[in-house]
Amino acid sequence: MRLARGQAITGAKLNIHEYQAKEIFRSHGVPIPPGDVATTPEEAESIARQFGGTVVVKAQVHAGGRGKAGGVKLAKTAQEAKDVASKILGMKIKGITVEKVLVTPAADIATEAYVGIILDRVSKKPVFMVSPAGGIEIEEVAATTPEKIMRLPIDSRYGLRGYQAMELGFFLYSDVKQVRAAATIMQDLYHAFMDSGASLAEINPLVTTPAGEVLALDAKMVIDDNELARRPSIAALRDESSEDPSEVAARQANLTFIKLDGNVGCIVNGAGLAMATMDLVKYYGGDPANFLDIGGSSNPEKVVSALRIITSDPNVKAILFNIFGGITRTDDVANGIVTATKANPLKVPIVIRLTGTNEEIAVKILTANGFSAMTDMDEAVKKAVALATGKAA
Amino acid sequence: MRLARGQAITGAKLNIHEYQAKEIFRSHGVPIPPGDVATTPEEAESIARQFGGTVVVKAQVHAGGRGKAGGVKLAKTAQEAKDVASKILGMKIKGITVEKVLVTPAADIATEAYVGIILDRVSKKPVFMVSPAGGIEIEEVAATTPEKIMRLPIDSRYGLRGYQAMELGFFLYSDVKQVRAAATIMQDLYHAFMDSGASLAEINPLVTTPAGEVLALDAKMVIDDNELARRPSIAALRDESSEDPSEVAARQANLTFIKLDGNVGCIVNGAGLAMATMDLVKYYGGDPANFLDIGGSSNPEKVVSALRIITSDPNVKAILFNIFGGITRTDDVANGIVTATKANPLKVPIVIRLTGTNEEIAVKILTANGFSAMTDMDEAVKKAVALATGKAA
Amino acid sequence: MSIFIDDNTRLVVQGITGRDGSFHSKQMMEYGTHVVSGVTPGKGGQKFENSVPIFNTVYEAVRETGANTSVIYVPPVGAADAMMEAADAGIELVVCITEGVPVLDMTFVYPFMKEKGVRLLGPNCPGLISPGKSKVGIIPGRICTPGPIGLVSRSGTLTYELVYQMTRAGMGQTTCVGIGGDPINGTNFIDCLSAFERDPDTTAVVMIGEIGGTDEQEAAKFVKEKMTKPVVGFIAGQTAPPGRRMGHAGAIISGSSGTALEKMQAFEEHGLGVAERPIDVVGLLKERMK
Amino acid sequence: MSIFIDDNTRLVVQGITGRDGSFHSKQMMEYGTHVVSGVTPGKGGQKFENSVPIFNTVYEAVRETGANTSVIYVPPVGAADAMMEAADAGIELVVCITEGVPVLDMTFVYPFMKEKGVRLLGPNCPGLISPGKSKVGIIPGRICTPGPIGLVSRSGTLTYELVYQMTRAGMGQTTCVGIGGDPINGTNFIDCLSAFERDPDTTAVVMIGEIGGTDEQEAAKFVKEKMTKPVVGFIAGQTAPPGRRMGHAGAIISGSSGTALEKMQAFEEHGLGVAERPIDVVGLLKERMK
Repeated sequence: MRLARGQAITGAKLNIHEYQAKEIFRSHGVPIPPGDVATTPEEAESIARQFGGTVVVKAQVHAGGRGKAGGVKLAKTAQEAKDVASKILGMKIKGITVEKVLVTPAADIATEAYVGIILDRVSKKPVFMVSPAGGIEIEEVAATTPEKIMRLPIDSRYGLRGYQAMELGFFLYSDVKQVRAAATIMQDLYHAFMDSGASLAEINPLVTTPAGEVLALDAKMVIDDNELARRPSIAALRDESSEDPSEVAARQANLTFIKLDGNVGCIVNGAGLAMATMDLVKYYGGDPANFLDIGGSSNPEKVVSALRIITSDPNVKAILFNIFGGITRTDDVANGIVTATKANPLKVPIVIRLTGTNEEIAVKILTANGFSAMTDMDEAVKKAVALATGKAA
Repeated sequence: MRLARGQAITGAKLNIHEYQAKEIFRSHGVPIPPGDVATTPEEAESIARQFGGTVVVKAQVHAGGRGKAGGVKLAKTAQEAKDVASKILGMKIKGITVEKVLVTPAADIATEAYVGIILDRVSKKPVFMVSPAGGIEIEEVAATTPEKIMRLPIDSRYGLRGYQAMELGFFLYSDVKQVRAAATIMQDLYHAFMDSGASLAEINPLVTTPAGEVLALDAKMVIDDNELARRPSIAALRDESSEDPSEVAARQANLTFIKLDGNVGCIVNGAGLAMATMDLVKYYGGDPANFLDIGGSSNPEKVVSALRIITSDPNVKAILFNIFGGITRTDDVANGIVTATKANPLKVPIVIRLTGTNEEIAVKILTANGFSAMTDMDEAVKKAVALATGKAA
Repeated sequence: MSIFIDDNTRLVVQGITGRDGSFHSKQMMEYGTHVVSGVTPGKGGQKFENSVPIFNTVYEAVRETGANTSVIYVPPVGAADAMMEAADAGIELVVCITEGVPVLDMTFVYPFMKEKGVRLLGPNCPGLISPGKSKVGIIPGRICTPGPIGLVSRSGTLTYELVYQMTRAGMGQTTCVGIGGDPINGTNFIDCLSAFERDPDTTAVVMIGEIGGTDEQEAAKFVKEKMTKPVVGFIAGQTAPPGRRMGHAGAIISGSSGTALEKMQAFEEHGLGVAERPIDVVGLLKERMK
Repeated sequence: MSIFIDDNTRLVVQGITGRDGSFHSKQMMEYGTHVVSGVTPGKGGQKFENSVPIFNTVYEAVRETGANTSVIYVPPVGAADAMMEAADAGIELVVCITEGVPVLDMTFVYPFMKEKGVRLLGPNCPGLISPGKSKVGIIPGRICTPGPIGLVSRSGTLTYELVYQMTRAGMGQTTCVGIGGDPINGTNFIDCLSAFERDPDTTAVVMIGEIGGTDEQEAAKFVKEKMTKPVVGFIAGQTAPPGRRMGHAGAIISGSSGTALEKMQAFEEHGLGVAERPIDVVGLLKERMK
């Protein structure tokens, strides 16, 4: 069975925290045990005391494998909750510092299942993936026991139909009451997914209790960035403290930026050209320090912001501009370079390749300000790599 | 242009009052001036005093042509509102007594348009009908200036799309602000229509004020009876005081019944057979007193209720049963007849035709109780007409 | 021959354990219909009448029993889903008996069926019967007899009445189809007329209409333009008052449109036999089949 | 010859009075494209550049000016509606330039286009150009030159780069098509490849892919099975980290799927020329066109 996740439309969109996803799911009717967020061990203690009994303390970070990393712990008493929280708060999971924990009463668990919806590029539809083997990452189930996953594409014009929800329920349970409860949860989850503009919505695990209840114990949701303009309440869920500061700055400057670990800082217009530029850096023996697309409309300010972000990375040993002017006016880019470097003189060498719209003007501006400009992409990349690695081009 | 109304799926479903429809429209965002319902002239006076200024007093009845019938009046003062209300309350419009009036501030009107949605059987879709010639019945516009009506079928899988709402708006207005306001109202109305399980939703007139605002001054809504089971809040809007008591009784007994003015009471199983029976009564010179379908499952109680309803009509001079037993068991019908006539002996002659399931048992039951039974529909109808009209069969 | 159903029909009954579903399943089995499976969510694994396997979903029923036709006896609120489930599971002919399906639901079901290329009969219909071969739905088998007449109708008991009169007069049927009384249904007169026209065993057709809509008018045009076989028509509702729904959700005269008179005139105009009374159908058939 | 657009293309510009719409409308007009009308709700009756009539709706634009192709420069939130409006109005080819269209919107738009039988290019695409004939979108006209190569790409500026290198090397183009970087788009590689295969003037094709999805892999299979003309491929994103969206909404490696390596291997396997660097495309083309 093909694992839909490989085709899922997810990733660098808006991740929201478990407690936020739970709030959204709950508002759509999904049965979820109560819970509260703590930012200090003391808060965790007081929340645990309010609930009484055993609680679970869970790190709120945008990273899979929290459990394995020690970010999820049981606590039998309020004091224990405080101790556990003090260990989890501040720890790093996949490079991200834990700033918040969710404290929630521990549930008695009879079975654990997985329920998820992803946006699938092959079927061009939201696709349900459910598995009776829950509690572990679905990728693992897909790798080891793919027959335990049911995939069901949903035609959003008709919505999730009742019979489909029942089919999904029957894949998880045999008791018809639990099937019906699960079917209702599928509907609620689907509505949460659609109403939030999500590209992923996940309950893992969906548990049954010894008494036969069906409950969602965890919640995950990823939102399509393109939905945020029309969904301000969802956009407000963004937690910038859990993101890389340089990526936050880039977003605020309307740049598409992804930080990497290399030595050649790349500033390019267009996503495809940016990737091709990075690949060429690698081809010639360098390592790209980032993906950065200044986009189509190239006002000089964007270039200034881009340079500020790139130069703040101490790994960057050379900067490479690769601009193919179509909508982008190369003279705007040239002006941006001049402005930025006047305000903050560069400490690393810069290679500028530009061609296309207003190329002649751009070259004049650059030359007048002591920069040289190239027109060939291949040559420019070779030169930037040589400068970054200290080898002759 | 074909008038969609001729194909509209409307009629003997749940009609709700103007003030109820307005409440629904308002809850979906349609801009509607405030208003309150009065059942006495004094209440009308006090509502008018609260609003201040000129008000409109409008009869709340399920009948078109209220205005022409004198059911809608302006009142410049609270005292005048009281006087007007005392005239309208209790008046009969198309045979229905006015029990309630809606009192609402009078609006300054620059233009009047018509906006409606009907469920159309030909396109099998909800269809918008809009016209800049509002304030009069749309049938009249269709008859005289059909080019002033725009029809737009909506594929409910995709919903009313923004561009369609704009197209409708542009048919009504040229000022783009008013077009956008109207487009938003179309969206709100569409959602009200779909969310209520309506077969008709109408704003007539949709007005513009001299200041350029777009407002809905009247509201009408008809609900598909089949939706009521899953929409209890809509079902609760039914006002039985505004319906014929015999039809209310029939509905409570799960009978489909429509009162007419003839002399032959008809009790039939199946809608098509019931109509054919009525037609045959007419063909042989009688007049059907009603349409009555006892439906498929023929428990004796239904027959008892049917007989009670039919015999309460003083115009009925003969009763005709026409039962073709398929699912319907004819012995059940026979038992019902026996029970009902024992409790309330008939004052008019009865003709019983039955054939099909358990026919032999039915005939035995009837014969044992002094009734005779026929098997031929044509003969039975002839006989019933002869008995009702006093002519020999 | 016959239309839509025959000896190869393998039927799954949706709602087989309900009151109506179980009653009519037995009737169909007695008539000889191949009832291969039933569906009732939660009763998967059980058997109906100790012989017919029950499944939780239509998908399973199709996979396990090769059903190609489904008949639906579920409550109105679940009917839209039942129809779509059947189509989604690969059923070729879906017959929905359920009455009272919300019409707005049908604005989704109808295009779904078209997209899947599935024939839907109903909702709110009595189903169909190919006498001596198969019966799907609720038309009483004993009033029918094999023969050369095709019958298509918007009504239930009125169909029985006419079939009964035909059978008594010695005129058997290839297939009797009830297309249902709802305003939005899956199969219309023209669909059935063209199937009868193609069916070599059908030599004449009876069409039973009623007030509301313009399907009969369009069907009459079709008869004139595309059919070689004689067609006799009857319309119920000459005495129906305008604006009132006569039992069937679709049986309503709106404005001046959809009247019985209008439809009978269309029949006349396009050369169909027009029966004034139900009893006239037999005579007209005999006349036209000479 | 060319694919999708040519001298018969009659273009309506949706969002003609906006910043991007007006800029590119002028560019297209200068290039010689027949820009017959524009649409901006509320500006109906005005003229763009004193010559192109503006309408309130696409329906009017089609009716009044016979437009058969539309290009969309409206903001993301209105783009789904703009695409559907064009299709509904009878446009045959819809080119959506807009970037940032919510993907869920496309789950409605895509089947709508299929139902209407309308070709959609994009969203988030640079459009297409048939050098010397017509240009629809934003590909700079001066970097192209007529010739025998067809080009199809998921990217914008990378396309310009390659077209530029081809033009410099004297290899002109029949049509350059940007299918767009979004995960759900209207036209895919195979659609374009089969059009190029049918186009008598195209003798070789360049296909520019990137990470994410499996369209390139399927296209490679198509090339092997169905195409007679040589195809040279390039994939951007060899250095892209998994799980991050590389600018384009569709450019993301999920798990082990959608990598550049996987795609390049598929090209190799199915006999396509595989360019390691953009500059290699020209050499490979020359080699394969011998």
